[in-house]
Amino acid sequence: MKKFLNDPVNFVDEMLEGIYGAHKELTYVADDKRCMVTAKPKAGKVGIATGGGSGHLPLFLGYVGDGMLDGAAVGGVFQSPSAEQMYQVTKQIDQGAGVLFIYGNYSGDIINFDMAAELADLDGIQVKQVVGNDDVASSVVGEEHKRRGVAGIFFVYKAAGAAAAEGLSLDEVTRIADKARSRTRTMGVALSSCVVPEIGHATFSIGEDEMEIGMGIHGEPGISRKKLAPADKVIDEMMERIFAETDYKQDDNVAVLVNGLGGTPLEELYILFRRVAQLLDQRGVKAKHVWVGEFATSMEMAGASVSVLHLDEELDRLVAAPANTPFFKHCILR
Amino acid sequence: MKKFLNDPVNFVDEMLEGIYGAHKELTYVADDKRCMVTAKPKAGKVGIATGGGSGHLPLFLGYVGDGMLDGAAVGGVFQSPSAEQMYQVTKQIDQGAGVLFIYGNYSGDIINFDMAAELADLDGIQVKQVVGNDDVASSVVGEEHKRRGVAGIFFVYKAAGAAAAEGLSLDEVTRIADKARSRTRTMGVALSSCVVPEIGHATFSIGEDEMEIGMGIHGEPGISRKKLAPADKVIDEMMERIFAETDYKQDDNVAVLVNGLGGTPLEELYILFRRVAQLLDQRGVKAKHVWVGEFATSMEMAGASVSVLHLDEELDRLVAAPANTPFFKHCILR
Amino acid sequence: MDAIKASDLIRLFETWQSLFAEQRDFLISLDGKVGDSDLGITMSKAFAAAAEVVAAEGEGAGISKLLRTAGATMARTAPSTMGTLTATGFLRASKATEGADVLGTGEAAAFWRAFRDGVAERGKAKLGDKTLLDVLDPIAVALETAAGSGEPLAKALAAASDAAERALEATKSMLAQHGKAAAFQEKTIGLQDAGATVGYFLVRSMAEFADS
Amino acid sequence: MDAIKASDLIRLFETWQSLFAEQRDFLISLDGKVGDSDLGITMSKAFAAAAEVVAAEGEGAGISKLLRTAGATMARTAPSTMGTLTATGFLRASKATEGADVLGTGEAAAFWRAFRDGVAERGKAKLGDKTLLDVLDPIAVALETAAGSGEPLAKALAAASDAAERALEATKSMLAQHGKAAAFQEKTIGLQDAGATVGYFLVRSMAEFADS
Ligand SMILES: Nc1ncnc2c1ncn2[C@@H]1O[C@H](COP(=O)(O)OP(=O)(O)O)[C@@H](O)[C@H]1O
Ligand SMILES: Nc1ncnc2c1ncn2[C@@H]1O[C@H](COP(=O)(O)OP(=O)(O)O)[C@@H](O)[C@H]1O
Ligand SMILES: [Mg+2]
Ligand SMILES: [Mg+2]
Ligand SMILES: [Mg+2]
Ligand SMILES: [Mg+2]
Repeated sequence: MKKFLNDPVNFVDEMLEGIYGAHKELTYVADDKRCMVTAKPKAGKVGIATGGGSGHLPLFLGYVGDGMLDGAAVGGVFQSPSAEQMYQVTKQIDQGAGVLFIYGNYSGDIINFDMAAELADLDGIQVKQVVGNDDVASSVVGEEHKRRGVAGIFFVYKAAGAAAAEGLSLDEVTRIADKARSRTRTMGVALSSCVVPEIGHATFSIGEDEMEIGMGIHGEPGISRKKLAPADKVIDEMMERIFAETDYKQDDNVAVLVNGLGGTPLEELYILFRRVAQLLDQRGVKAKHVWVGEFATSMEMAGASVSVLHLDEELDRLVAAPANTPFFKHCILR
Repeated sequence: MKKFLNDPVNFVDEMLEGIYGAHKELTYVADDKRCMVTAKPKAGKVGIATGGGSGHLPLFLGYVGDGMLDGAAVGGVFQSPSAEQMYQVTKQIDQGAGVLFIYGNYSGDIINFDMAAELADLDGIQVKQVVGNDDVASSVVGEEHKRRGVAGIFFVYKAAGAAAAEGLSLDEVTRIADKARSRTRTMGVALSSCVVPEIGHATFSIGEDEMEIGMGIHGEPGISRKKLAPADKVIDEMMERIFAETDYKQDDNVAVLVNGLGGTPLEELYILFRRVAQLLDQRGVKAKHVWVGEFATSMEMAGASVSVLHLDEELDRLVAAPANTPFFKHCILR
Repeated sequence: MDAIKASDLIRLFETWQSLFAEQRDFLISLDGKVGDSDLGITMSKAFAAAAEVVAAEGEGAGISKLLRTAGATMARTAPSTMGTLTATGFLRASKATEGADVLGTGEAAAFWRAFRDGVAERGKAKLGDKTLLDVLDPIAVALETAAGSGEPLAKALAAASDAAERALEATKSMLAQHGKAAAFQEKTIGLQDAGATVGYFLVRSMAEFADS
Repeated sequence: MDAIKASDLIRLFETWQSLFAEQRDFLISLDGKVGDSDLGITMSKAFAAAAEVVAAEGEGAGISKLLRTAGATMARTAPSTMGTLTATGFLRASKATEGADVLGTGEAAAFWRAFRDGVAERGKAKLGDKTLLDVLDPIAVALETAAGSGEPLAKALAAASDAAERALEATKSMLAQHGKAAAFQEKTIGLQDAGATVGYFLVRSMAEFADS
């Protein structure tokens, strides 16, 4: 294990200390660093909370800030935070307009967020939930509810965050989040494993010349393991899966997110995007908003994912709205 | 070699195609994708050009945009761009107020930028040069002119870019760039090698439990190779070198950049920053502006660097000014 | 022993703590086959924390209160799927043993019935879905039967442990429907479920404890 | 041969092209020891491109024009330190051979003198700094001496090649002062300089060419 760390047991808490030190616009409640909230709550706004395991930066907490989220419960590496932590975040960010939970479809998180929603309900806080399930590789069409949530949750945060910033109601923000969720598809590919600090060795092994298409962000198995193909071929195979279950029409607009899993250089992500753009072009689909970088990682895992959000007019506007969080900034200066 | 690529020979050009596809605010001149310029030139402003080898994204081209740079000549992986390409960029971005070259202290780049400056001079374009040499590990005090330029060049871009955006003259922008340069110190540490696509194997080898303190971003040797120490110890050793040659006083302000070399997860960078903040704190020095992330990489190399800019009032203002480039955004939304 | 007293319960948590410390690596590798390798870590953490707080609280608190403290502590320290389900189990067992001074066969049956129901409600799994529930149910059923026929505690728990062992074996032929393992589909066939293994460990070690 | 004609020069570039294609891996590993491993790539690219353009341009262009095309092409295709220095060398050699129909000993001396001066000016290295310049200088000096005493081209180039070989050997004891190698300090002692190796390869292969 080749990591910059002290005692692996303190990995998450020391990371959080670093984050609070660097980003004064973030703070925490309940005397628990893992209950992160924005330092600048906006009166009357619908609160949006997320949460999940650590090891995925900038996911999840990195999107707490203007125009996106209001709080995040932070778990151990690849571990759900506790219901108690989610509840504390929820209490803090409720501004009387209710709270929307947006998180990924993993049993640990669901069980805990459900418990947190029950606790908040006892306090009279209205809570809604939208559970990201964008990973096409993790279950077949018709069984979408079994799909894992991966990088595409970024689009759900972005659309819902912008809607909440516009002052929409909890029902409206939930409707929009759910629309963004249902119109987002992601395919991923992994080239190498990550190492959970407290475990100290690779989560899975993969041959020096192999890739796994569809692998999950905790190393969950994908669709096929095969010899690493040229970048264009990898994208062709991934995009084929996405195209197979979407009904993009000529001149439709999409937003594209090419996400690095952590160990893959930015240069390669642009080589991948180049091919994504070509394929969209061939279908007459316009990549109206494009982000390339690390948005949802698995620590040092090498690999990438492509997420596509099928825009409509409303999502187009919301995705393009300004945002300013420690890890994601979208601004127009002139 | 485990990379997403097609023919390694096309690595840089395909990367650039991806970048132009994703970022419409960038364009190029001379019918050469490697001559990158902003699509939104600002009349009368001092132009700032940079350039250098590929493989360091977001360096160099990633900082072309509002409040920072106006153009970048893009070389092959770890290769200088040509004098001709630098000259073409220079011609395009000159708005009559002259052009400042800011680049790193590497012989290939110097030789070519010198040649480009000569060519521009023949056209009557006023050119000044500031050569980044922040890497403390690469030469001793008194021989600073031999030091390599690494991640700290970010601060030079930021300060000079803000000064140019304020409408200052070429002399003033140059003075500020040079001041930021002379007040910036960087120390790096590498844990693993990168792979140059056309070479196909690791540039250097390093033991499974080793680190190299002071290693350069092309794999140039550092100060010492030893067993990987706990994160805090690594930072202690790095910061000691920086403290040894700076004269921070109680209540002085600094800007800090904790930079990942590519393969190191963001989580670990924050663990490193945590210790940097503690050490600054112990000296009563305030980390007034902090950035943590990937700012100057070596493709998949695992490792990190810490850059510290000793602020004065002027640099404080300029570093905090807004910027909006494809890879670096600094914005205040409310 | 005929019945587990509050002071025994504190020692039982110690036993569980060492059990999961010992089984840490085994559970990591078991969960690693079709999951994310965390189970050994979460379980050893959860029971270490629980053992510590119940010891600190002391026997004076009584059975129900100790179980509640254990459950709440687990929920905080190990909020993974299994951590939260196990925590829910102990919290429900606490409710079910309110007022009980000791755990005899009847109280043990109530304990495990409540534990099972809590896990079923929170996790929404069905029997046969290859989860913890698939061993909790036979444990509860075996203890209810034993309680009905007035079996002594040690014997009742031994029967429950045997039932759990068989049930764990039976999970091998099931197809995982929940959690990270569900992604592995057919590959889960032939493997015993990791969470069910934890359930079996819990009851076996409780049976051995009662027998000592 | 007594003199290198424009048509010969085109073939000489072909020879250099295959030389650097062959030596690609050797130069990569040489530069890798105390540098960044790119030298084999840049030199093979530079000479492949140069050989192609001079062949396309054809002998009609004449010696000086061919050298100029070669230099300009190299500057574009291989703008590394050595690429740009070599390009500068050829551009200066082009200037120095303006009007010459062939390269006899006198013109070869002018060629290499200009090459050396160009590299010295652009790179600002001093003799003994462990660079390309440390072989270029003895090459130029040897050719000037040979021209002074009226030696035939093949013999003059052979002497220059020998001088270069000795000079290359001598770089082993020098401490690198420029480029990426400078960082390696003492570690560069004992190693021959990579750029100087290229200089030696160039003249040796030119000598062999003239001797054939
Ligand atoms: N919905 C559920 N209901 C009951 N048990 C479940 C459920 N989902 C998963 N499990 C159990 O949890 C075990 C995995 O636990 P754990 O490793 O904590 O999960 P994760 O790492 O996915 O959070 C499985 O082996 C299974 O027995
Ligand atoms: N200033 C200089 N003047 C002359 N030769 C130089 C100079 N700097 C470097 N060199 C030569 O260049 C060689 C390295 O070339 P190259 O690999 O192209 O450099 P880089 O990869 O650093 O751009 C060295 O071995 C040395 O001979
Ligand atoms: Mg990374
Ligand atoms: Mg990276
Ligand atoms: Mg698990
Ligand atoms: Mg080199």
